[in-house]
Amino acid sequence: MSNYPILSLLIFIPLIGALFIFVIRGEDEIVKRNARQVALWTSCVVFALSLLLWKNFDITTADFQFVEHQDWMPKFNIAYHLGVDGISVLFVLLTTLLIPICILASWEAIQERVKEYMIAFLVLETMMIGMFVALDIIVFYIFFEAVLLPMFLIIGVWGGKRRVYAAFKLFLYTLLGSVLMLVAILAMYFEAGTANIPVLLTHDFPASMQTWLWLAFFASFAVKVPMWPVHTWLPDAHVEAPTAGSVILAGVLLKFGGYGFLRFSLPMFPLATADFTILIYTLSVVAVIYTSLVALAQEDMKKLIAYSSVAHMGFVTIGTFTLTVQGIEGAIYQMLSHGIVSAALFLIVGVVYDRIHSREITQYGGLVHKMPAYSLIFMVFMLASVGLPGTGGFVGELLILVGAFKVNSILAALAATGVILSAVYMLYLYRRIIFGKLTKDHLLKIKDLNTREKMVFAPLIILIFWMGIYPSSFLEILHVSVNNLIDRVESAQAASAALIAGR
Amino acid sequence: MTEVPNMVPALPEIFVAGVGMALLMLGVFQKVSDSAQEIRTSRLISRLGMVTLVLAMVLVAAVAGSTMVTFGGMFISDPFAVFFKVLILMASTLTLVISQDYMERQNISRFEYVILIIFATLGMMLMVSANNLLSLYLGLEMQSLSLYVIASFNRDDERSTEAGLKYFVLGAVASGMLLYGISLVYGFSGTTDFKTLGALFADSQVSPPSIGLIIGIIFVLSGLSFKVSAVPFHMWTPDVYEGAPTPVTAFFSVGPKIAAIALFARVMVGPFGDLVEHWQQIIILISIASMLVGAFAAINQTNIKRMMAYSSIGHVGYALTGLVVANEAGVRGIMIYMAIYLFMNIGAFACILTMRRGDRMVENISDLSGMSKSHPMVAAALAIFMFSMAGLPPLAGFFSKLYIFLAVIESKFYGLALIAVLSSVISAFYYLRIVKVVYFDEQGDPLDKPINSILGFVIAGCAVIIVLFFALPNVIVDSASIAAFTLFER
Amino acid sequence: MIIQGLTFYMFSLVAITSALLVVTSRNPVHSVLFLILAFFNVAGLFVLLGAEFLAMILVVVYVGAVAVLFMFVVMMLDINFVELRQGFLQYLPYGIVIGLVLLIELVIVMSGWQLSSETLNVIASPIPETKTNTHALGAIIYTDYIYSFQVAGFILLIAMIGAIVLTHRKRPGVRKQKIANQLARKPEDSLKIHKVQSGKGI
Amino acid sequence: MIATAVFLPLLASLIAGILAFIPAGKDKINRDRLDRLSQYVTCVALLISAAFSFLVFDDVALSGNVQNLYLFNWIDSGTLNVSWSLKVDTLTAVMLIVVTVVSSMVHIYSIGYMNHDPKVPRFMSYLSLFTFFMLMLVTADNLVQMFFGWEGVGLASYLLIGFWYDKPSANSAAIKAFVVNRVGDFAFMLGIFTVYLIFDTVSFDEIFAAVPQKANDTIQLFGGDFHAITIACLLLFIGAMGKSAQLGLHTWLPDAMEGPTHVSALIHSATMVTAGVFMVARLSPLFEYSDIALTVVTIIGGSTAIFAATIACTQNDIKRVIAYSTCSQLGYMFFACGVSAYSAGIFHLMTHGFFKALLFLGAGSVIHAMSDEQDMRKMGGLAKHIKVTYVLVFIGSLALVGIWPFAGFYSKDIILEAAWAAHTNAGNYAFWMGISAAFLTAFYSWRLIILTFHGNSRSDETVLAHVHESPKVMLIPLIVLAAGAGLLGYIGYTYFVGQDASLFWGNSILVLDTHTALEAAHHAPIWVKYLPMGVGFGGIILAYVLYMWCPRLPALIVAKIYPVYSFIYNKWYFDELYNLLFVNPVLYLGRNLWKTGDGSVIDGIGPDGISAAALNLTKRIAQLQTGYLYHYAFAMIGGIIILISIYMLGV
Amino acid sequence: MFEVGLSHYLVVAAIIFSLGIFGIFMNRKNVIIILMSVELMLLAVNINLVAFSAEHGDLVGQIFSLFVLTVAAAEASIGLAILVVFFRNRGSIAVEDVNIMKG
Repeated sequence: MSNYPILSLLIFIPLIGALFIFVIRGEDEIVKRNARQVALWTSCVVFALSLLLWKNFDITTADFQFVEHQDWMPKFNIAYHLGVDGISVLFVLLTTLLIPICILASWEAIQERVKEYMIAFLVLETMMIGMFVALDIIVFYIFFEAVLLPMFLIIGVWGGKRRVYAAFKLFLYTLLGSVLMLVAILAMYFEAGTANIPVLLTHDFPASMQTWLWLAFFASFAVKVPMWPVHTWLPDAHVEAPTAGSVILAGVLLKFGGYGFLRFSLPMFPLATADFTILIYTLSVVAVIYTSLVALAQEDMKKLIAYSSVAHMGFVTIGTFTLTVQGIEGAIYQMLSHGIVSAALFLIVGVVYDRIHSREITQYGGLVHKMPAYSLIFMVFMLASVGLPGTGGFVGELLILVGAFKVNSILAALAATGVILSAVYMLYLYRRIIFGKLTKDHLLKIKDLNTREKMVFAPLIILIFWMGIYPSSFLEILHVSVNNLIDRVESAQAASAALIAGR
Repeated sequence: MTEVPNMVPALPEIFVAGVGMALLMLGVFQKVSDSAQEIRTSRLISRLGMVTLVLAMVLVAAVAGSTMVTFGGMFISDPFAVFFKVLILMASTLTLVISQDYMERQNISRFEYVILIIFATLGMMLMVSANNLLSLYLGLEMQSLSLYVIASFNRDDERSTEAGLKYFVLGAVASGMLLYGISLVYGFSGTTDFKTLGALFADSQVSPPSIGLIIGIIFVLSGLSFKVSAVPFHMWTPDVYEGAPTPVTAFFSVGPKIAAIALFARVMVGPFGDLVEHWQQIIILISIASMLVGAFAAINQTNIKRMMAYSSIGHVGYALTGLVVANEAGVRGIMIYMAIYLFMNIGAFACILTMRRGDRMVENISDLSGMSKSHPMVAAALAIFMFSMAGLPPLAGFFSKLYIFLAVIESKFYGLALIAVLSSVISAFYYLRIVKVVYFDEQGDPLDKPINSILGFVIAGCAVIIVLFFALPNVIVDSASIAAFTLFER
Repeated sequence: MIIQGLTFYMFSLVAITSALLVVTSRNPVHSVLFLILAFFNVAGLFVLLGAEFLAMILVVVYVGAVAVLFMFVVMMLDINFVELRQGFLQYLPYGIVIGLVLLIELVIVMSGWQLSSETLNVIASPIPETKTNTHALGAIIYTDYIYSFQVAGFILLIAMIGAIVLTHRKRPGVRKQKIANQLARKPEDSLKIHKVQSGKGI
Repeated sequence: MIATAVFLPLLASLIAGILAFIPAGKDKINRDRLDRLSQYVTCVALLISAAFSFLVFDDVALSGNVQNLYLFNWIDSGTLNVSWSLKVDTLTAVMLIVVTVVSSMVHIYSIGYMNHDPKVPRFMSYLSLFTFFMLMLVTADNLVQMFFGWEGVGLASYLLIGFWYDKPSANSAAIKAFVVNRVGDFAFMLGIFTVYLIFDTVSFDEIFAAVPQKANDTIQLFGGDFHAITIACLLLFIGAMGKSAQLGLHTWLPDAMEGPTHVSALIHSATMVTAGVFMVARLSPLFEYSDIALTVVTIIGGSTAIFAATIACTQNDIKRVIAYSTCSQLGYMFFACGVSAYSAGIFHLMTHGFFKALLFLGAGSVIHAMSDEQDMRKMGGLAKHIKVTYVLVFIGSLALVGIWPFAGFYSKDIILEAAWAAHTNAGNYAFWMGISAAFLTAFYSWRLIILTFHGNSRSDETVLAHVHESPKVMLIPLIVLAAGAGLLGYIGYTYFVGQDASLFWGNSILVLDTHTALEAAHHAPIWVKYLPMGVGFGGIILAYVLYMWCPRLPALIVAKIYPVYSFIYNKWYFDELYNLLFVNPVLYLGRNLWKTGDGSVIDGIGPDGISAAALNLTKRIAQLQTGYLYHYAFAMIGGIIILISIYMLGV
Repeated sequence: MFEVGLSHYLVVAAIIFSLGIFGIFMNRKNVIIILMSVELMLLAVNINLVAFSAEHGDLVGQIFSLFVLTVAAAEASIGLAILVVFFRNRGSIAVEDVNIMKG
């Protein structure tokens, strides 16, 4: 493996970019232009670097790769420790991909405080990448929670009418979850005597402790995912956030929860995981059905997509806790594809929002007459969201449901109803916005996508078909790590069962 | 004749005392026939005062390193004291730095202010070096009396004098209680010396201490709680913070608090360290109550100084959780906490000091609206301070809480830790509210520009420290570790 | 012994009663006077305990200075005290309950006082048998307790500065005697010699 | 060759799709050129594809060279290995022919039919895309890939039904089609999972190889123990029901008539709706091992046949009549499969594909002629205006009714005979239902012909003035299809169900030796053989009586049996029932869960409730701060007293 | 009964201390009374200290008491000074008037 500190570069290049933007001075217009350019190029460089990560990734080992280790707080045995394995590497790529897209999507939509906006996004990128690559649990927590800062500002400063409510709800909700996790992290730290994640992954925590730790982590991740019934921050946050904010929120932030379950809850607390699986299943199934129904009743496009995100993430949690290869790989895959699909859907909403400044579904109708390209792209992602075979959405859903079916057929059947409902609400949405006669006056002059917007969507479209038709290029990365994870959980559970049996 | 006591450990204090008196003389003999001269005098004294305090810091550093006891056991200089003295001197220096401009604008720029700050600082230094209940009491009173005066320093202002009056009356009650406690401790143990007391209770497991002694400790503890403004002895805090001149409030929120916390820690883990199971419950109660009151009461405040008062109550609650565990890790947590708290608070108050409109100071939270447009840098710094106080990584405020929680959880006080983190969520709400007003709200009447450059410098400095703490945490952590270690050395 | 007992009870009874009257009397002037009375009686208790010097200080410093200071302020501020009495009775029961609880707790603690044996070993400055109280205090206060003594001095200095800072006002229009000016005054400054011609007037 | 046949339509679709996005400017000629180009590209591609299909058919079905073309890996996770590969055996080859031929005819037809439509390239793109997905479906070598095609055709049908997106009814119909299909797909997916759970693979060949060993396995699913293969078959069959519009999941099909007529010809007669039958036939090795599943298939098929036929008798929309007829005919195919006469089912599938496409396209011609009028009550007397169409529709109807020597005679009769010959209760039920349905089929077919082409015109003058015969480009496909409808039965009989059947089908269809219905069908008594045609003639005569000779009679009968009539006319109230059971509750629930569940309960108790409580608490705590010194002192003293008391009482 | 021990003094001190506290929070009249109550508290402390000193035979108590007296005097002067400036601003020293700031 290369000796470059590639992960550190990924983390710090955006920060350097942010610093550059910070020192930009001069006339308003020039500042704006330079800030945008710097942000875009910085994030593109990061993306290019992250491709190196992909290229050099060794799919034959479950060990952490590109590891960096630097003493940080030696007194506490807390270190700046980074690395990726099959589970996390793709999330890094997802992040680095979405940030340039977000910046491009905000090119014209954001006209106020452009400098601060770009800084916020670059800082956000740093935090998100850091979270996925951290191998020290304290470092992980720092990145995990620090994400809230830029996100809070992005929603609050550049958001819609009820942005304050939404920003606070997002912030306090997620903070509440994560501080409980902090307590658990510290308890683990003292129990295991280290903050090193690879070591923690193999540490056997006492069964009773696992229960509490699991619950604390659950509090944090469930809010992030978000699982029913702690999902209500999401629609509000999505609706009020600027387009790019929603993209990141849906595209990456929600994955924190799923990633957290995979990285921590499952391997570190296998016994508690076994105990709580049924809880997760119940909540997830409720989430899938409940939020799908709720999505159906929405009048605001972003809210609808937000609720659909909850439903889709419900699949992810189901898949994660099936503890089958298909379930977990499906969950990761679903997160990746959802990251792209939901990001694209929010961008799609953003396109018309930029033109009409309304997200009310009733304000639209018949857009296909004026915006054929837009309609096509919307169609593609709508279908991907519905999980049509051939798109990325299908592969994840299929794998999750296969995994779930192996474990519990009723669960799979109930979850699969979400497949029907998602078709209903997405098609219904599409019909109300795109189809029909173009009768509304304010829509008569609406313009189709411009080149910049097409550039934004192009990579996403390519990716979503790629993921649907040749998923192996992503799945192969997962295999070894996922198998390793399952082995770990199963051996721990078996050992405990043997212990009980032997008693 | 008894020999002359060793003065070396107390050199910084002696220096400060001497220079303080010299400056007093210098000030008195300046010609002050009109206000311009008065301002000139106060500027001179203020600058000299800053120099004095910085030199004192150098002296403190010079005597650092070992544990020395002098003046018949009354005075101790150990790394613990040194650590806190540095913080206190920084707090005082920064206070003087940010005061001058404000005092001149308010027409209360008088050199006595500087003198009183210096003497208050001296009192605080004595407090952290106290090694006897008597020196404890005298240091405390020296500090308090100065503070009573500077609280009502704006003597023509109703609110300032009311603040002074409230602070004084309640402070007097508190020192009465403290004294009563001291008298009980003395009566039931026969000594006031910390070392002797510590030795006396070393085998408290064998012979349980008499109830009168514990009641005495509770009285002492209450008196100290007043000084750190812990619930239920906090009631003065919001009113005094609101009424006192803003730089004074800034000083109140850091200097005396740091000194009192230091004293608190020294008294509780030093002489009474072995009685921990007797007072632990009480500290737990106090710290929980402080955290909760600090979190809840601040939410609805409209005056930013008042909000900061409640915030400081909350912070004290967190710091005291470190005392609950009464071990090295806990004390280290407290020390780091207070160090970071110093910069957050001074920075925040420096931001508040920039709030002028039409050449009048404003202090309502709503007045901050639109600050992000008129003063983008100050706004950014204020947001940083607020996020940091809310305890969000990667800002320093997170680490301060982290070290405390590390200690608390290491000792398995999970319930306490839970309450602490939950109240931090609640308190995050009002910190965020400031950020919200600054960044999200529509701009009202713009605040005056430009801000005082010295103020800007302080703000920037504090912000940089807060933001970059994560890069070099070991500077503070290591010295705190050493200091905490020596405190437990018997 | 009995006399000692009787004196104790007399002093303490009067002290307690006057303390009660300090807090309850209508007129602040009366309060001050009762305070003085309480001080006197406590001084008596001090004498009983063998702390003659402190008894003297109490009378001289407290009665002579502090209480008189109080009296000054009371008279100076000249407040109308009659109408401020409202609401007192309303809170009285709570106050009495709280006061009584505290009192009971303290009394329980105090009456159960015992000196543990090891405590005796830690006496820092034993009362010498041979010297008078004042002499004994004087012997250690400038030596062992020099530190405290100096600090106490600073406290008094601060009190002085504080009091002056707060209350001292420059009053325009108030003529002050400036001795230096008086001394430096020369005849030329104030005297002007006119040659008055007779018969013309000035 | 196979790959070309399958992927050429996709390529054509993409090209047409790109053409749709080339800005033509204001110039109408430009636009026309692009339209033509897209039509030629797709038609040529389809014709090539069809030609290749014949080659493949020759190679595979006639020469017995079963092919399996591995393309590349698709999904690979644990033991779930799914690849993209094309499997062609006889069954597939037959389907390839049906699909590509009908599809290319429809493509050509649409050159004329869609002449005036502004979105031609888009339409052609959709059509080709549909064909591609259909080909993927039939060439799938595993269940997941089949599902890909399965959902893909659903998508394409959604697009095509909703092609006229200005019409709200078209949009609704499109959504309905997609969603109802999804309900079926839901079960299909569960079926796939069950199969995977049983066999640990989804590849057809591996499954079929493993079936005998697992024939008696049980599996625990949905909280109970089931015969593994039965439950898998039933789930898969529900999927088939959805796609093939069988009783219960049929409601989308009539509504789907909102799309362009030839779309219906393609999707709703010849190809997509038959996917279910194809699937059952393809999975015959699985279904054979589950008698229960076969019985269910039989009963559902028989019921659908009669159910749809009754409704067809009462409908007035020309396309809906044909749509219900399709539904009914699909029932025949299913009960054919149900009695293990898969080959008969496929045979009927093929013949039906041709004559039903013919009927649809004929109806399209009629509608085209009538300026988009679809209601038969406003037609009449068209025979003299559009003679060719009339003749072709007549041929199609004869084939549908099963009059010798048209294709339907061969295929339908063998199905009914097989049903009779099965000698099971279900078989008998299906037989009698089939006979009744045959009678009704004849009745409604002739009702359609009479109402449309005979009698006096009931349309208004302006429409009548425009009535014209369709252009050649529309008629040629009709003629080709008519040829198929006329001849295929005779040609195919021996291969599909006759002496050469076993050789012809090879391994592509499995029938256990114990299931002898098809064999026995050839030896059915004479009345069984002639009964279908007999009732067919009966139905025709009845239609003549009611609509030609005594036109007042229908109204009288309707009045007499009004409740029954309205029940049937309203499609047995299925839509209303579903609205009541599913649609309305879902909408109601959605709204209430949102407003009440999320808004009042979760937020009310959760974040909003907590924050309100916190604010309340805040106010109270702030109220404690009265500003009065004595209260502050009281708090301090109270505090210390409490601390002391705690200690004293606690110790 | 007439055997006067340490406890007696302590009880007297406790009573005076309680009276002082009672006076502080029951006072509605004026702030001066509160200051006097504080003096009462300190007086009680002094009694305690002196009594303990006598009991222990240790001068520390008396020294302490001495400093307490000193500080108390300083405190009184500061307190009265503050009171005076307050009175100048407000024209009243009624305890109930000391409440501009609250909440």
